[in-house]
Amino acid sequence: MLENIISELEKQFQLEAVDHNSSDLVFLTIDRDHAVMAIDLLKWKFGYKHFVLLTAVDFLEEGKFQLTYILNNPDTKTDIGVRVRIDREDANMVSAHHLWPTVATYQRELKEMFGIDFPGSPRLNDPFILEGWEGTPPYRRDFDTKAFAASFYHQREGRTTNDPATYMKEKLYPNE
Amino acid sequence: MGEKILFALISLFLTINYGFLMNGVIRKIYARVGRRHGIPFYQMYIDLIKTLALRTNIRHGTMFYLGPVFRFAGGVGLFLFTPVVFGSAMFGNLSFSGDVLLLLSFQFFGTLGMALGAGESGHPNAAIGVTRGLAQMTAVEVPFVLALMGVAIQYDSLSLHDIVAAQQGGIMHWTLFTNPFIVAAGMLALLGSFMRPPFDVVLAGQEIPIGPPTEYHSNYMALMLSNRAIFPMAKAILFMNLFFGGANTYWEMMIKTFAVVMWSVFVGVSFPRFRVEQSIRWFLRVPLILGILGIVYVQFFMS
Amino acid sequence: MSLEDLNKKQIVSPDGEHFEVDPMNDYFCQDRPEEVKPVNKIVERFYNWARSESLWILGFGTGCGAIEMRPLMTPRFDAYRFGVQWRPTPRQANLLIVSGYLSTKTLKRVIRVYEQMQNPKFVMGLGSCTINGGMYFDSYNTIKRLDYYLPVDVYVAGCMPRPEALLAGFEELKKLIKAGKAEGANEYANKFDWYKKNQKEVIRDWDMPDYNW
Amino acid sequence: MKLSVEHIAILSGILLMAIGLWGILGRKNILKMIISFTVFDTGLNILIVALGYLPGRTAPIVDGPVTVENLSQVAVDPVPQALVLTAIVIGFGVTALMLVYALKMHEKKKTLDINEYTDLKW
Amino acid sequence: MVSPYYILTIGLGLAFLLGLLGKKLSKVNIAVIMLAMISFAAISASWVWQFAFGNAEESLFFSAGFEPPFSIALKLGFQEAIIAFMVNIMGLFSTLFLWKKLHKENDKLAPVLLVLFMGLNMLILTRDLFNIFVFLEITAIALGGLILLDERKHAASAGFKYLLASSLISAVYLLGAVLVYFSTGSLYIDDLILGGPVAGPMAGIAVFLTIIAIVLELKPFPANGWALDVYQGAHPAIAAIISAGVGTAMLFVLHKLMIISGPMMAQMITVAGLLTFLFSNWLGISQRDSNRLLGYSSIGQLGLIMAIIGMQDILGDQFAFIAMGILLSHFFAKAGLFWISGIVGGSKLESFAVLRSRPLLLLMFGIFLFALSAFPPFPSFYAKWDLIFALSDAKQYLFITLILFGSFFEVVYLIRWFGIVVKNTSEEVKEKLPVNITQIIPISVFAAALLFFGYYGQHFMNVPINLNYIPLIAVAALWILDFLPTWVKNTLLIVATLFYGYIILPQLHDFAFIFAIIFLLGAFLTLLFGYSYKGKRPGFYPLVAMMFAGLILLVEAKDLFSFFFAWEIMTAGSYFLILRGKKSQPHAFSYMLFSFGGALLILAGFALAHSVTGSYTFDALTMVGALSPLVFIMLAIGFLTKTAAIGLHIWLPGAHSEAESDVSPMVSGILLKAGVYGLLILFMRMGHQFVLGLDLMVVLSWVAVITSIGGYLLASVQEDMKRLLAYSSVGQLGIILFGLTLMSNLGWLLAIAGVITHFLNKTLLFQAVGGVYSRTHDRTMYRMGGLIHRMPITFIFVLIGIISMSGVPPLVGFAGKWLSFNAVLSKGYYLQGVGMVLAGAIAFLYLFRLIHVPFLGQLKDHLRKVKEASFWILLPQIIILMIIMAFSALPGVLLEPIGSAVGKIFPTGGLTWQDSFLPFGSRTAISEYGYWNGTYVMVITMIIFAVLLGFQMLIQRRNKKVGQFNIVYSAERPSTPETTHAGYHFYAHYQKAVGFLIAPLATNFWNWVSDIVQSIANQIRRIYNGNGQVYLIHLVIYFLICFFIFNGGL
Repeated sequence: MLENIISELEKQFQLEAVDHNSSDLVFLTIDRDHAVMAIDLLKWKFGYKHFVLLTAVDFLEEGKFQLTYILNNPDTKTDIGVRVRIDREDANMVSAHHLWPTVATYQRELKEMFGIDFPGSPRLNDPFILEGWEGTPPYRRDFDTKAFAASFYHQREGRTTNDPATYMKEKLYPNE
Repeated sequence: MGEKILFALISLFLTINYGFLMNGVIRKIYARVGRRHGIPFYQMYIDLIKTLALRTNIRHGTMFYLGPVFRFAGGVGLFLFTPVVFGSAMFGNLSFSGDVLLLLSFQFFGTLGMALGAGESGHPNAAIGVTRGLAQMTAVEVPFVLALMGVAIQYDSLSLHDIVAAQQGGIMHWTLFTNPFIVAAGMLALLGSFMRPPFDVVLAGQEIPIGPPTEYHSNYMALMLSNRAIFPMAKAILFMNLFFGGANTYWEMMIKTFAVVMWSVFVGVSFPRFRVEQSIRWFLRVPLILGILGIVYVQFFMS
Repeated sequence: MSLEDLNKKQIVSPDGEHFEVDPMNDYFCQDRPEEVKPVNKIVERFYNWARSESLWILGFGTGCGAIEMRPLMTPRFDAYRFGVQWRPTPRQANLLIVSGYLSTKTLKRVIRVYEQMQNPKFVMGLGSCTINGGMYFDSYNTIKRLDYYLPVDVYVAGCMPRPEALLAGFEELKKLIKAGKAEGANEYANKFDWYKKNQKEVIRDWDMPDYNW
Repeated sequence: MKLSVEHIAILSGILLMAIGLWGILGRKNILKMIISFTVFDTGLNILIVALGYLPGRTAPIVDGPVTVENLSQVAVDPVPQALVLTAIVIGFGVTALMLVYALKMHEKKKTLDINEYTDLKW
Repeated sequence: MVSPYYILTIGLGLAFLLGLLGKKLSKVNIAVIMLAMISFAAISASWVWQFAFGNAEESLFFSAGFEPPFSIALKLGFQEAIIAFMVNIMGLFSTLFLWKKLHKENDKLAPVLLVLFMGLNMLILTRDLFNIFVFLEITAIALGGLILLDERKHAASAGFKYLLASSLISAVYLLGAVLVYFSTGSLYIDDLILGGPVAGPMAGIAVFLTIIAIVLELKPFPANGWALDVYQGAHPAIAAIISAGVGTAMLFVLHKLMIISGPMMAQMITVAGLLTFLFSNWLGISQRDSNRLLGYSSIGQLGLIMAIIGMQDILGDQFAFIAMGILLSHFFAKAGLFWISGIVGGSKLESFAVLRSRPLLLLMFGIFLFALSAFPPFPSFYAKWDLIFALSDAKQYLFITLILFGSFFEVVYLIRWFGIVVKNTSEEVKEKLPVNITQIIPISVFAAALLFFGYYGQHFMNVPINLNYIPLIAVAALWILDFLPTWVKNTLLIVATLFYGYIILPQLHDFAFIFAIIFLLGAFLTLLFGYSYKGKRPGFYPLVAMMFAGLILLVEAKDLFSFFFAWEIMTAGSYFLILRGKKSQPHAFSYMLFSFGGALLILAGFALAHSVTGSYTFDALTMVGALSPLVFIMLAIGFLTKTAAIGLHIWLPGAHSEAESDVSPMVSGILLKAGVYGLLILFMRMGHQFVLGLDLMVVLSWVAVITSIGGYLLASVQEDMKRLLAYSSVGQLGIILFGLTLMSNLGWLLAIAGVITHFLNKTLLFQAVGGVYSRTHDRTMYRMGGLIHRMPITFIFVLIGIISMSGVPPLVGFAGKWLSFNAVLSKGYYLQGVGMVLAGAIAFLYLFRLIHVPFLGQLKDHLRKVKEASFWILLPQIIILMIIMAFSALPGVLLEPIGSAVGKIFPTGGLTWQDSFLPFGSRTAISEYGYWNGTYVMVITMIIFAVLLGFQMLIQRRNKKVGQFNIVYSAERPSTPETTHAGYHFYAHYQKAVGFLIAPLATNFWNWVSDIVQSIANQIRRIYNGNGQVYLIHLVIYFLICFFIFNGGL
């Protein structure tokens, strides 16, 4: 079943990778410009009409963000994940909000947390979770949250940090 | 007249305290049903002092400021126009003989004032609560008035004094036994007017926290708490006089009103909440039919 | 609800007159809070007793600690015994429990709610997060100590503190109130500028008046 | 009954009227309708004269044997004939006016079909 | 006396002369024809003068000394003189109107015109059957020529159809005339009369043929398609001649011939006329072309007069008055309307909107339309009254029904037309309509003539007339003074009102007194509001004066006629007033329809009552006997349309809400009381009536209950505050009606007190809302909010208004509640009583909405700079407020006088009043069931309130006024006032619960009725398919049907 869909897709798009996760879940990697077209096709032709989620992973070392769109076909009970790797420096992606209105919300989140731009997506720049955030988006791996917290918030003096393993050992088995 | 005023004040003082204690007891009963200990029975007094003790308050405008005053004045007025104890100079209050219609209409004095005050706060929940209350009231009125009318026809009077007088002479002379239909209609209407579950959608604590009084606090709150002590008492006294033979002593009044209020409490602890349209439809079914039955009964079997 | 709401607006009146509406000044009361001193010592002691015996909590859960407040109403713990009751609106409540970690976004709401409560008002910090950030010590989005932003009367430590601990906290608070030491509201009014400075340092999109009456 | 002159006249008058009426109500061409009208009128006139005819009498013209004195005995009733004369004159006028109308109407629409002139209705 | 032969000579001679003169001397031509027309008019005027004021006697003229049938026999009597005068006046003014046209094409038009009027004159005067034929043909040819000479697009085909039809008809006539001659030996009508009824089978057919031909000439339905086309296709001035001139002459010919017809023929004419009247008015409803519409109307009117001629035996003495009354109205109005149509030029109803640029012309247009609709003070009003009464006396109920329906349909299209012309928003009037003096003069003269005959006509009525003209003179005076600025006129009217009240009030007693006070005080209070308007408000004050004149005449009326007269004056005045609103046209129209329908029912009811008792006083109603349930139902429905009982209420919300701010309180607070007054008179006289053992009062009491519940429910779902108040009026009137139906002392006390409190409350609220509107220019409540901060005084007024209205003690509204309960109990209408209480509870819904949504809640941005309403708006409200407070404190002041008036009708079961210990003469009302002392309740409530307020002020420490957004908003901040204000769809949950009760059943029903009426009309008028031949077939079929009916065939 999924094989048929993959072969159908291969005729039209260049699939960079096909990862069979299980019998009902497969991840396809497609290039940036064609991914949304493929999703469009999956939705209207192959019945993947339920949009499960859109998420991003920061591959700092490779200079890439990997976006993953997970689609579900409720009739065949199969899922297809569409992966797209986009450039980290000029992070932007074709918006898919026209396929499902909810996509816009995911895109807002990615914009706020990763700084990935989706031109044309509605209310993209409205605050989503953070209100009034400035600077590096917090989910980027080059953002140092500890240093930020230490400098930005008023800290209570006298807080110490212990390694849990050694600390618990000392506490529970002081004799050993 | 001076004596009368003095007596009325004494009566008001006693009854308002009784109301506070009763409210405490009601809370206690709610707690016991939930297998809790609940607040102390005197907690209402502490709450009252605390609300009075708040150091600041705000106002949204003149109507907002006057709303609770209207509310409490409505409660006190309703009480003062009601004869509490049959034939008693002490507890006859400021009524001549208690015209039921005056009481029926005077209920809305406070309600209206409060609704306007809440409205001026500019809080949407206040307006929503008021609309719910008014909508439900239109339905509650019908069986209640049917019951009232049944009583008036049966005793040929609208004066509470006469109505009670006609019920003297033993428990079997009470309207409860002479015309159970209208009493049933009236007591079901009472559930609606006491705003306990299942008819408490007006306040709806979790949904439109908490409806009309959302913006009220400190001394406004104190007035409203006091009103909550006197207003249900006045209504309970009205029902007692209409259906349960009135009272010959203050003690009798306390017991009977307690029973009347407890009826709403017992229903209240056992039921979840109706939506507005559900409660409206409910009142326009069973209680309405009972009320009409009562009127028919009065007209064709009693005269 | 966004910052744009507070931009000045050009409005045309029904008669065709043009005028400007400044939401911040026109919709909100701009006054600062004032300290309100007790009137009379003896009366105040009586009042304080009443306040301590009638703690009305605002039903507002800011973090995971809110889950520990529910059992307080159950037969097992039954906080009502101690005169502790829940109110749905800050106007009527006089005790604010900040239940656990507080993100900057929630902090804004907590400040607003706190300021809407009326003068003798008390704050209870619940859980380690309100004391020193707790397990969120390195979070980019939660505050690390509550008392820089609101005058806290009592902290209840733990992660999470159990309901018993909360009950103990109430008892502690009652003692403070009875002793006349729980004057958080007046302290807030007195050190208003300091609190505001701290608040505005972490809330970068300040979109409300300085004091929410 | 013998078919006398007056009967023939009456019948032919009625026949002409019937033909005229048929033409008026049945023909679509305006000119034919006008002609039918004249036929109808003629029939009517014949009918009137025939009805006024008294057998054996002469025309009511005071000339020769007919004098003013014996007019009522010798001549037929002059009134119907006078009426018919007037009616013929008037009929002439009407027919003329109708023809002018036909002309005008034709100028406007270039047709003489009565069915085409139904712009005003309802 | 001038011999009529001069007319013949002048006409023919000058016509030939004109033909000879030709084109060359056009100036002379016009002078000649004008002279001729003037001489016609002068000659006939001299006859009328001599008959009316001299001692002229009827005289006969025979041409050339011969006796008929050899001569042209003319008879000149008073009738002939008048009709000839009318026709000649028509000729004169037509010529004047056509002045310009004549100037252009005189050589053709002028002689034809001259011949036409000569022919008409002769038609009227001649007594010879054959001459009638000759002149019929002459007029037909002349008319045909006139139509042809006009270069309009469809004139030729229309004229041809006309010619076809008239030729056929005259052939029939000729045959008939000749047959008459053969069977009787004479053509002279008077010989035929002298010879008695024409005998013999041949003679019967002969008479039938002659008369049916004239009937056909008068365009009976449905054989009248040709005439409609002529009206539409011909030049309006020629159409005017056909309608007013030729029509009048033909009617007179018919009248002349009636003497030779038998009763059967007369009945046939009557039926034919009435059917024509009914159907052509009915078909007129869906007509959109102005000239054709006028054609339908003309045919209808001619049909009515034809029927009247047919009924002359039934009508007896009043025949001449009735026929002339309707004929004159038709004559002047139709000619005037066709002329106006000629000036306007367009043929769509909407194109008459250009008249707005010429107020005088518009006024005359209105006069013509209302004269046709039989409104007072036009002759048709008096004639129709007499007609209906005479028919009722003769028990011709079917005829009455036909006439009433026909009149109603007529009003439908006439008033709709008026509304479109006055208030059509789609049609913008840009430039002034060009008119010239020769066109204006005829129209103005005819309009003035209508008014003159309106005044003059009533003296011939069969009714003792005792109308009070003083208020009407005030109306006329205000028309004349209309150029003055508003404040002057306002002051004048107020002074006039007060002065009139000073004169009239001492003469009135009991209910009339109470209602007069309401009307006069109402006029005063609502007029005070008028000072807030700037500019001239052209036309406003005469109309206000007209409405109040109607109202005050209503209470002054002592007999049926004065009552009905006042009723119609008031209806017309209020219609115009409502029509002044910006978008009120459709609503004013439906108001007029319901009012007029109701008025017709009232008229019929009065006529029925009169036919039994023969009396014209109100007491006639008490002795109607077996017919009384019917009379009761008709009158009750008639009055209930005014009080907007449920089912008949659909006009009210729109009419009251779309009217101007100061008109709304007039029509809502005051005008509705006229209906109540009518009901009061009805109930007082007729009391309980039974149909099939069912007490109609019980039925009405249920109607009242449903009305008030329905009105209040509908009020509670409105978004528009004036609409809300309007629906509230529906409900309140239901309560008043309920009080009346109780037919007991307390019930009537309730009703009258309700009338007064409703007047006060509704005037107060409408004025307050008007004040809000004057500042916000908006009536939609949810778009406002928080106005208490900007308009606190208005807020207080609304507050007092709603508390008083909702019946919450201590204000006076509680009196109504208390009385209603007591009255219900003592009467035993328990279930209705519960309905009333339900209504009272629902009243809280809309009243709270009215005060909450605009005044409380969030102040909207665009209202931040709104100012308090102006002083002149507030002043009347202050007065009302003081009255309400006074009545609240001392309800005895209000109730005791009413009680004494009611006590005269229901001596038992009233309130007793007991002195109390309180000051200011406060007294306690004691009923059978309970007691009430307003002062006591008020004083105690105020003391409690004051004490508690003092307490609150004492214990608070820091009280801070905060901003509108300083609210608890679930820890959030409101973003805009609009999204924070709860106001739209306020009682959504309530609608969910009981919404099925307010399904628009009544509206749907009336829409359905109107659809049915219109679609039937549309279907029927398809028979006029425009084909001349088909029209001829109609004629033949009509002829045949009549023939068979007449000869007992079929």
